[in-house]
Amino acid sequence: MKNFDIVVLGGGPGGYVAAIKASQLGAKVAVIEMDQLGGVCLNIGCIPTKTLLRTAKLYQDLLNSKAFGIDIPGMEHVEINWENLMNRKKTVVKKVVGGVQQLMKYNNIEVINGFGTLLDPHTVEVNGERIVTKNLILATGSSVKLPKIEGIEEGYKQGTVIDSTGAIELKAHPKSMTILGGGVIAVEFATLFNSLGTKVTMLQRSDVILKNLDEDVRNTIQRHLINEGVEIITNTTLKSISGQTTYYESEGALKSVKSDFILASLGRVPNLKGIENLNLKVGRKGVEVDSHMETNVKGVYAVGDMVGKMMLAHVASAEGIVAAEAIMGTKTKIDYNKVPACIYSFPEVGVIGYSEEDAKKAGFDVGTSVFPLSANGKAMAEGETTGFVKIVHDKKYGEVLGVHIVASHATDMIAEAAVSLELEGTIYDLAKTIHPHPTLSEIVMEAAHGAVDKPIHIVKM
Amino acid sequence: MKNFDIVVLGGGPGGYVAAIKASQLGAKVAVIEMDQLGGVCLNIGCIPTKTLLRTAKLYQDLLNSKAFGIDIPGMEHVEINWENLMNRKKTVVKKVVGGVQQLMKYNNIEVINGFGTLLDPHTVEVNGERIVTKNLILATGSSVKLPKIEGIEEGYKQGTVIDSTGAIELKAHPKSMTILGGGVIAVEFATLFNSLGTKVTMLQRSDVILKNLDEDVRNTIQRHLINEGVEIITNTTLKSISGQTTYYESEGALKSVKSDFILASLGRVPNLKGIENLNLKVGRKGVEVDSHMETNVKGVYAVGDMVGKMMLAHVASAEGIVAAEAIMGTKTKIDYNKVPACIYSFPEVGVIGYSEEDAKKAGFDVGTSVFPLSANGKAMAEGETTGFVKIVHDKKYGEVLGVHIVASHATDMIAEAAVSLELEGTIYDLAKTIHPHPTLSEIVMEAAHGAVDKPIHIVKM
Amino acid sequence: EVTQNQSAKKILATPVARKMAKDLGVDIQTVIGTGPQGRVMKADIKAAADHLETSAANNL
Ligand SMILES: Cc1cc2nc3c(=O)[nH]c(=O)nc-3n(C[C@H](O)[C@H](O)[C@H](O)COP(=O)(O)OP(=O)(O)OC[C@H]3O[C@@H](n4cnc5c(N)ncnc54)[C@H](O)[C@@H]3O)c2cc1C
Ligand SMILES: Cc1cc2nc3c(=O)[nH]c(=O)nc-3n(C[C@H](O)[C@H](O)[C@H](O)COP(=O)(O)OP(=O)(O)OC[C@H]3O[C@@H](n4cnc5c(N)ncnc54)[C@H](O)[C@@H]3O)c2cc1C
Repeated sequence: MKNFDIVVLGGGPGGYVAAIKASQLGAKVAVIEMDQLGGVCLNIGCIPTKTLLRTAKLYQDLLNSKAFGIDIPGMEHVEINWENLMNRKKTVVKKVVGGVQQLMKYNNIEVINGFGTLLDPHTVEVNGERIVTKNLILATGSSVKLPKIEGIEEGYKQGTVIDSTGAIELKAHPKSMTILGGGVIAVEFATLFNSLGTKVTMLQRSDVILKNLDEDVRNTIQRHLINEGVEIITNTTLKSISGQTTYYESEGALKSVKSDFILASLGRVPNLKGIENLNLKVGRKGVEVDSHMETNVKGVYAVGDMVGKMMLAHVASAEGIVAAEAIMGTKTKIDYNKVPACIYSFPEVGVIGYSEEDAKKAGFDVGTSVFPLSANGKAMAEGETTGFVKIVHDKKYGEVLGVHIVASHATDMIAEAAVSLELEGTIYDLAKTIHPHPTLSEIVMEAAHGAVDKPIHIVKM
Repeated sequence: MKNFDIVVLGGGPGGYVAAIKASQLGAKVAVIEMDQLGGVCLNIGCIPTKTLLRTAKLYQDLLNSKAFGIDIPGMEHVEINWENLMNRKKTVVKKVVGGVQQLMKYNNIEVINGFGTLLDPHTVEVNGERIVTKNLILATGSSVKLPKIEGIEEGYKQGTVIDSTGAIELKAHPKSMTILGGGVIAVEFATLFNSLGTKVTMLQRSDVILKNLDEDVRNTIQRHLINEGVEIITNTTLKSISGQTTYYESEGALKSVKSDFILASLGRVPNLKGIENLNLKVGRKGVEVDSHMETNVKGVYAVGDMVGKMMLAHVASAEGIVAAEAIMGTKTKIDYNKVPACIYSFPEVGVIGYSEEDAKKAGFDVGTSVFPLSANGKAMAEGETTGFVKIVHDKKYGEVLGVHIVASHATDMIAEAAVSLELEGTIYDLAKTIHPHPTLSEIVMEAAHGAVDKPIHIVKM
Repeated sequence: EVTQNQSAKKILATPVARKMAKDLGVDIQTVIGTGPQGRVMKADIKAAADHLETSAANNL
């Protein structure tokens, strides 16, 4: 019978990173994965979507290239080669997944392919064999939740209703798409397909998209998507789906929208199969854990989407490290107010920490400062001036509580804010930090100047 | 007679920012500018070059678009529309310069157009009029230095020899260009013209380009430029120029290279005209100042390229703020080890702080950690995997001493390092900072993990 | 009186921790940091200030 210090159930960014860290710290580790290493993120999430978005951005820039001094004579014949696009996506995914396989080998981690069932906190059954372990790290991830709407199951079977996995594996360039939902993933798919020339309609239950984000951010992105041609219908109630048609109620009337595909992007649920015997405490979001990721069962840790604190790959990985360190004797923890989150829309969004609303609710003496990208020289040179940065700070000591960036490189820019929050930096420090010219990141310094006193490069406040 | 608290001589990024800050602090300020507000940076430096580079990058991506799943049928007919490109550049420059004009108005700063001559530390003559001021901020900038090479003056008059200003104002798409020099500006122009399809040859005196940068950085950029088709000839001695031909000595033999244009990029000298009467102390690099930018003459401050500490726009602006604050009663200063510098090559370069060599020379117990972009998921998704981050740290406390990034977004990514250095962050802090996935900035976290112990996503070290 | 070797000690502390220490009258040199590499964080100053308060109360 095989024997390990730690068995990790699930090989996504939560599980495989936990396994590497544990192995680096000296543990004998196995990972059980029923599908592909890399989990949702590398196979059907972060990586393939960003690969497709790269092409969408290039295509958008290319259609606009005359403004940049490039002449493409046969512009009307420029088109997406769907097969090449899908092949590139496959190649990239294969490469990153291959990378994880190598990492497992390099770190002497045994990878067992199969569905793992927990018999007790120390025994896993996989492919009919029993494996014994001192500790467990569960990282089973999450799956798409299809809402209960009349006709949705049927549509899903027929292939007109798709989820995010279906959306990245379409056989051909879709002409039109209805997106149910208005969260981060919905916005990324709206960006992707709209930029590729698909007619996109978003149906949203509440009156705004991205409702968990800072108001200024969600308004900017919503306005921008609409300007770019996405139809966003808010305050709707989904009624039924029939073939390619979605029926919904809006302003008291029954309406409908027809499109090649209906993309359901209405949330995800934790994967809890195979771990039933452990009798773990499960809350509204997922498996409950303490600040070191330990569940109510001693020696059993859970990380990532199945815990559901923030359904993000870097959270899963960070939690995986915390769990591995806890088992190996170092107690660390995550401050979830210091975790960045991104949207790969055009322009991108990068946020971290408190929104203005939340900071007020939390009782801080809140100050805010906004600086627009339209006053930034690099943004003008790039021809991408939609966006801004908003810094939320505590007036008492000037501590930076939250940073919200909308800009073409926001997903890389937010790292500056992450370091600032990690080191409990103040607006004075951000203002004093010399930022290179000309860069988009100068807007952070300007907003910090504005928080302290006045920005340099602004005409009216 | 006009009377001011502060007269600023020169309206570049050093001067105009000093003027805004001084005015914000309550001073009555005038700026004297003989040419255009914005100086070199906005009119013929940072902004126009980055505008042209934006097109060059798009053109390069576009030529490579098949790999990204985009078919351009008439690819062989795709071409740069030089006139549109130049017009876009003009429009962008006009906009940013217009922005500075507005800023002057909004901040009640009087702009006087003309060449200013200092009669004494309190009297400036401009357009035949005398202006009186309590304090002076000199920000006259720098100009191109043409080296003494036989035939270069003649070539310059004829237009075959050009400087950076000539290079951004060419009438047509050049077929070939010889670049004399291997500094930052030379590398940016090599990137620009090579990407646009011009045959570029760089003649370099020493055995490397970018000789002030960390060794790993300059080697990567040099190798990459060569791979992209730039011919780099090192260890040369320039002999003479005749028409379109440059004669040089290399390996003991006289050789020559012929091209449409010869771009001289061999350094800049401080502008010291008009200030002769002040008898300022001038050193090897420019006007000498103390840490608050005050010259040897009380009440006379100097900032920017004319001081020559680091010939960068953001340094000029930061120095301008220091000078304005000093005059208005707050003594601040700049730590030049915490100033980022960028190269807008493809991939970009962003560096800050000590190089490995310099840190060792300075006596630190130096540790380094490198993480390659080729192991980063976002870089793979983008198809831009050339690059790395190198963190130089002091082993004693783990303090981050220098960060050197080569990556497509390095110029925005270096802000993270700037904040980290400003806050005296350690490798432990950088490793603990959760970076969003998938982003290029994750390489910083990985390298920090590597400095502390081991990176997660690396197979061999 | 501040002793020489104490003030020479290099303290890793966050900007907010420094401000808060000054504000609450906590001697940052005496605080053990719980941040990375022993960096003094604002929570450490808060704890130290609370401790000062309780010990002051106990002395009454
Ligand atoms: C379209 C899309 C785009 C996304 N984009 C981003 C993004 O840009 N950035 C970001 O941070 N996040 C993104 N996410 C979210 C991200 O993918 C998840 O947060 C992340 O994958 C969670 O990691 P995990 O390890 O917890 O779970 P998962 O990645 O779901 O991995 C769980 C693994 O466990 C395996 N497993 C489950 N049960 C068992 C069992 N009993 N036995 C064996 N194996 C089992 C599964 O096969 C799976 O491989 C995206 C998600 C989607 C759907
Ligand atoms: C091609 C090129 C690209 C560059 N790219 C970058 C970059 O990307 N990033 C970066 O940080 N730096 C860059 N630089 C450097 C940057 O432009 C300079 O560091 C910056 O402009 C210096 O600012 P300054 O205010 O000191 O001087 P300047 O910008 O040179 O301004 C001085 C001003 O003073 C005026 N003046 C001079 N004497 C008098 C007088 N007696 N009376 C009245 N007016 C006077 C001049 O007309 C001028 O407008 C680049 C430079 C070049 C040449």
